[in-house]
Amino acid sequence: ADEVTLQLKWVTQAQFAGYYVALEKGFYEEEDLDVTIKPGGPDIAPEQVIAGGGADVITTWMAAALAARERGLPLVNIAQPFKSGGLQLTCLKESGVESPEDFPGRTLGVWFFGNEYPFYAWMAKLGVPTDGSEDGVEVLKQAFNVDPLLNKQADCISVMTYNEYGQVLDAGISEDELVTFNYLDEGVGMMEDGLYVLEENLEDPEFADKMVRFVRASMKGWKYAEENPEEAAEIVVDSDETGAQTLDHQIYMMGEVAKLTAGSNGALDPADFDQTVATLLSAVSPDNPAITEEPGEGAWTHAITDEALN
Amino acid sequence: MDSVILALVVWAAGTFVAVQISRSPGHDTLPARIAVPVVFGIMLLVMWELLVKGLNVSQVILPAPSVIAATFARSTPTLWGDFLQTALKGGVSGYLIGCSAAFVAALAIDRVPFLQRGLLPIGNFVAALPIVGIAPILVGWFGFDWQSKAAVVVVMVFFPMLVNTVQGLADTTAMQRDLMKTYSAGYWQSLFKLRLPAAMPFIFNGLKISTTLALIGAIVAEYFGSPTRGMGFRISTEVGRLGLDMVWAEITVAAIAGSVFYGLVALIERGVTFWHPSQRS
Amino acid sequence: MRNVLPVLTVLLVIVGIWYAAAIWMNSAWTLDRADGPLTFSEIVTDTMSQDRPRLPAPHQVWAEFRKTVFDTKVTSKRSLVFHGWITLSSTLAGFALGTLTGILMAVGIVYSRPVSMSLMPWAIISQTIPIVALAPMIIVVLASLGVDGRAVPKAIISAYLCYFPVLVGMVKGLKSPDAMQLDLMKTWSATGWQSFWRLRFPSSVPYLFTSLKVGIAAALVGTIVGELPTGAVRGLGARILIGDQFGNPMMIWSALIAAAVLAGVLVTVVSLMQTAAMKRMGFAR
Amino acid sequence: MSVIEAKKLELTFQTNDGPVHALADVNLEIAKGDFVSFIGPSGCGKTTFLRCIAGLETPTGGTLSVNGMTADEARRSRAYGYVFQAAGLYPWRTIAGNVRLPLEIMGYPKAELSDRVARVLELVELSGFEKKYPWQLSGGMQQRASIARALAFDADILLMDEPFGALDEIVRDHLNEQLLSLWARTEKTIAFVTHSIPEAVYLSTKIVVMSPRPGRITDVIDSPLPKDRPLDIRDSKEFLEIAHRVREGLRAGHAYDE
Amino acid sequence: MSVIEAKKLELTFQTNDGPVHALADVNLEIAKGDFVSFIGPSGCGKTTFLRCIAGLETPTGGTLSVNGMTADEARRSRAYGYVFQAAGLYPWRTIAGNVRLPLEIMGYPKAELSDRVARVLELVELSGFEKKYPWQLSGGMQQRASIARALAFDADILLMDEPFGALDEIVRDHLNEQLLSLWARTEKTIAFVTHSIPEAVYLSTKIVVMSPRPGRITDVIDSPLPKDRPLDIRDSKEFLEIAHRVREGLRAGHAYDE
Ligand SMILES: Nc1ncnc2c1ncn2[C@@H]1O[C@H](COP(=O)(O)OP(=O)(O)OP(=O)(O)O)[C@@H](O)[C@H]1O
Ligand SMILES: Nc1ncnc2c1ncn2[C@@H]1O[C@H](COP(=O)(O)OP(=O)(O)OP(=O)(O)O)[C@@H](O)[C@H]1O
Ligand SMILES: Cc1ncc(C[n+]2csc(CCO)c2C)c(N)n1
Ligand SMILES: [Mg+2]
Ligand SMILES: [Mg+2]
Repeated sequence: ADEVTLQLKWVTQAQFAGYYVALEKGFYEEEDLDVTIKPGGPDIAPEQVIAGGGADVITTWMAAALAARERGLPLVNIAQPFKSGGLQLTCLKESGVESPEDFPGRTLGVWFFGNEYPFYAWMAKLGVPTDGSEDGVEVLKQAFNVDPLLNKQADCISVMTYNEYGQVLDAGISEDELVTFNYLDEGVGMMEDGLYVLEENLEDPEFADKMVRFVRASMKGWKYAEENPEEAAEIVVDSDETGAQTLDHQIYMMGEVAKLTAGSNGALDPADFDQTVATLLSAVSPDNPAITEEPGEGAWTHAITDEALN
Repeated sequence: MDSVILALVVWAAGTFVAVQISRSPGHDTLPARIAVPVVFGIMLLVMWELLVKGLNVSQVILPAPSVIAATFARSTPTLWGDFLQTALKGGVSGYLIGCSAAFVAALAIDRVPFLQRGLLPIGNFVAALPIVGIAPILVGWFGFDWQSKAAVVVVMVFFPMLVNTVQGLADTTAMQRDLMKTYSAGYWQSLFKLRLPAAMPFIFNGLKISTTLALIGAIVAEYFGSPTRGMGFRISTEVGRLGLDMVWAEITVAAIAGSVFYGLVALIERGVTFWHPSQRS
Repeated sequence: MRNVLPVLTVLLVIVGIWYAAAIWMNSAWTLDRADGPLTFSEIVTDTMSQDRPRLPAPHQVWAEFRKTVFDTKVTSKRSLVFHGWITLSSTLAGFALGTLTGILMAVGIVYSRPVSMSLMPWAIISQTIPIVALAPMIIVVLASLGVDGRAVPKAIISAYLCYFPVLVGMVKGLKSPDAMQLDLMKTWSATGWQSFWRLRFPSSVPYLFTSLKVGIAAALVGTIVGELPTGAVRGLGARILIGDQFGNPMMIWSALIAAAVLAGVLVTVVSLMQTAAMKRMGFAR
Repeated sequence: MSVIEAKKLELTFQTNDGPVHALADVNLEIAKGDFVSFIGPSGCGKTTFLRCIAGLETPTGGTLSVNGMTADEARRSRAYGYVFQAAGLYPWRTIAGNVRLPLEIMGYPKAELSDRVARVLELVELSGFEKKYPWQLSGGMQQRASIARALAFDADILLMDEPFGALDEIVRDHLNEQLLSLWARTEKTIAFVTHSIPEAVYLSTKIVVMSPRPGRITDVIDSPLPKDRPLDIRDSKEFLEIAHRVREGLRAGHAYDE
Repeated sequence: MSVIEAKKLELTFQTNDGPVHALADVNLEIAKGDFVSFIGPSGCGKTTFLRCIAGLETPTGGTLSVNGMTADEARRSRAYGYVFQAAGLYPWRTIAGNVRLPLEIMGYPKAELSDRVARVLELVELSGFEKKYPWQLSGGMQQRASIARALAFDADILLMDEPFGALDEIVRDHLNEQLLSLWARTEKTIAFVTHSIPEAVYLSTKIVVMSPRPGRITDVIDSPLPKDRPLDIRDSKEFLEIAHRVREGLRAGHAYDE
């Protein structure tokens, strides 16, 4: 069997259910692949891992991948299982935020580590300064949990529909106590989890062939997970070596993730790519530029999906 | 390959120079004591530069020193701001609070042997608590700004400082204590005239250990939430953006700040404990 | 043994303060969520049993600790013993590596002036570099060198924190023989090897053990730190991270308690070894 | 008037090897103004007895009164100056600082301090070394500084444990003379431990010979020598006679002469 | 045949206060089998001179030859036994272990070790204490153990720096006798530092009187006493004459007698 190593962007959870399902269900094996899934974590930049040769293929957000590309690491999108994005900014109603116009003077929690580009693009689009000045917003580097909102240390925090948003609800705050902004709805949505490889590797036909089989099996996994969310969640919980994940939460997550993967057969829609690029370029934020110029043709390819999905 | 050979040559040359200086008659002078590590450091940097360039190591894995230096020069305002936020506001304030609290606690404990026997063993456990576990909790309690970083630093430096101070206060010889007894000296008299001076080498040991802990603590705490400035914030953010040159520029700041901080305390130590055999070479 | 009573007393006081702090810190949430005014006892009851307390009460942590330590099979990944073992094995590997490095460097520093002059300042500088910044790079570099898996990088990170106290202690220890003891060796025209094994090493033993105690605690901290960027997969560090990400404070606290217990056990083991060695060497009085 | 009075004094150290009888059935009376030397083989309890007098050690039997009080009360009333067997200077204080230390603790008026320090340093011939630190002095000079420290304040009772052990004969003779004249001048009561027979005989009004296992007093010799003692008194017949008696007493405490 | 020969020997320590002339223009010849005592006020360079002979200190001027070699070569050929001013036993070794240490280092055959150790411990009357650790012994016993350690191996030259300083007169006398008989038996060359005039005179064939600032030799006295010396030789006229001469020489090195 051919060996493939996949580096995830974050810890083992239903966000990556498709891959775990494909592994557990033997879809990879059917394609004669021996796949190793490396969970991520704080401090793990998948882009850096693939550059160091620690992985053959990674999942990451498109903005981060394009940023890496502009910094000289030629990443290529070979598949896009997530059709839409789950990134949101959620605010406590009692803080008085009702629309983006209310942001100035507020404290907003933001994820960094390559996840901050959508936020800065949005603020640039709104024309709200982020340097903590009078009419701007106060930005907090938010860690991994939703405590800042519960503790009222921030007026709004970043959440994923499939994870932190559920945690906020679980903590006992009802939906009508919240005001939530979806980045897609605000017109600054960007492509989230896609599969990326190094450009030079793709030139090797053998590697390309491996990727074809990998994407085919992965998408099979994703579709299986969408149809069997409870089983998928169970597989994820079983695959989690920390033993800390709860089935309930993973089932919730799987349900929400399924909404994001639903529209994708795995092939990147060039329009989505262009839209992400356009958003990034339309709102180049001076201190946080993801990209400053068109990434060019090489940033994505249908070569793999075309073959995998025919 | 050439650059690997060149690196080896640099290594040989650097070693030779360092050995020559340290064997020279003036090896005990201050310039020599500075020159040797500097030569050693420069040698490492040159080898690093050569190897990274020669072996085509990706800049997103390990940038060359020249690139780091350029970034450092270009970003001094940012670096300075981060330094103020983390090292001065978080680190130094936490250091001062933590060390003085530990000092006062040591004096209190010292009067009550029961407390000493109960608290010190527990101190060993607490000292082994990983900051990565404590930091998120303290950020939750004290907020995102430097106060929570200072709190992490306080927790980190408290026990090393406490243990050293308590140990130091006990480090008098029987004869020195007997002398105080024959004078029928009171508690405070023997504290100020005997036990505190005798404890100084230990206290400074604690203070020195705490300098590096303070800086590291303040930086790590920023991983668990921070404003958009600070050395830890910059490092964690830039790793995610593959800005490894900036990461190393911050590491350089940390190394310089840490060494200066340590050196400063060591300098004060030299002045205060000039009488101790370890300070008389 | 005579320490038992004081230690228990101090523990009791800590638990008392802990309870008080839990009430104080968790009451904000209680009051925030309340529909009407609450009596004090209602507040106390609520603060003792929140799902996401700011500070979990000791019995909540204990319940989680008991569940994951005693009521779960140790081979299960839900067992804290299992994760403690993962952390322990990396700690021991890192400790061995760090101790060895520390001792070798100390020998170099004591025996060679060039080594001492060039290495010592850099050893200090190495400790001013935040390990969390280096950790991801260590992993990536190791991976690109073909070293895969989590054990080696974790051990290296752990050794990075552990070697320094050992180095400092051993330098002190190897330099502890006084001038007369060294001169005596000289009058016998002992070789470097002989005076190392018969003088410098034995006199460094008390220092060695003292620094080993610090070193093993540092190695444990290093391992847990190393468990975050190595993919937070197993071990106490991973539990802390996941507990944090999924808002489960009891999980964080019980992992912290487990780390403290582990540290206590390790330090005690080194202490026992120290007592035995000192007795054998006649240092005991 | 008796300043120090020990009756059936006993001190047993409990060690892991079993009890060590450091002092057993020690009876001694020291009058005001006496100069008492203690002599005896190593380990016979000389230091222990001095420490009992100073209230640094608690006897396990018998009674000990100092100035009519218990030893501990006497210690609290600052009745003693103690010179330890080793110099024991505080390394972080200069020589002058070390000598000043007891004065500071006992609250002597500020104005007096430097005068007193200068005077006693003069006495032990250390003028000019005020600003040096202990480790900058030879062993003998350190010992002299520690003597100066005990003389700086006005204690009625001076306890000296082999103060001149580390000094050569000439310096020793000189300091012996100085000590005698100080004693004559101030009427202090002095208890003095030494290993040197001539020194004991030369200095004392009373010589206490001790013997070990258990530590006890085997002989108390009242010296017939006059108070005024030039150095060459050491060649006198009386002197040699006393010395001989001391030597015999000492020898009895050793194994190999029987 | 001269074993040790110093010509215009000079040693200056460089300190931050400026140079200290520990030895200046020292000329001395020691023949094989000599027993040479060094006496002089504290700080006159006795220890320093012994250390030069042992190759532990490098003279800054003049020449020094030992057995026809440099001091350092002699040290390498293991010509010396050195007894330091303080006992300096290794605390992690028993008394027997301490005495055995130099034998191990010099590679004496295993079979011989325990015999030799037993013999020298017997000599200094420490039989029965083989298994004790240094801190379980009194100061005097430790000093004797350190003497035994220097005697355990066959060094031609024995350098002893105030070996009996911490002992009382009786033990001292006894060890003096023992040392003399050992010396007579083995024909070792012995260099011996002491503060005691009678000891120097009693033991030596040659007495070297030194004086400080700069450290130099002021007198070298060849003793007319016979090799066989009972303890009461100390009352003989010759003895007292030499003692007087030494005392005068010593006094000249001190300030307060002029
Ligand atoms: N703290 C102690 N614990 C146990 N034994 C002790 C202690 N102090 C002294 N001894 C023992 O008591 C005895 C008397 O000791 P002391 O120090 O009084 O002797 P000394 O006459 O002063 O001897 P030296 O001339 O060597 O100073 C010795 O046998 C000694 O071992
Ligand atoms: N390492 C050193 N550095 C500087 N000065 C030194 C050193 N060792 C000795 N001296 C000085 O050299 C002089 C001679 O010292 P030495 O130890 O030889 O005296 P000594 O005759 O043995 O005295 P004592 O009778 O006190 O042992 C002294 O003035 C001393 O201060
Ligand atoms: C250091 C770091 N901080 C935050 C995120 C945010 N983030 C992006 S995707 C995702 C999964 C949602 O459950 C999360 C938490 C991250 N990846 N790394
Ligand atoms: Mg004594
Ligand atoms: Mg000397």
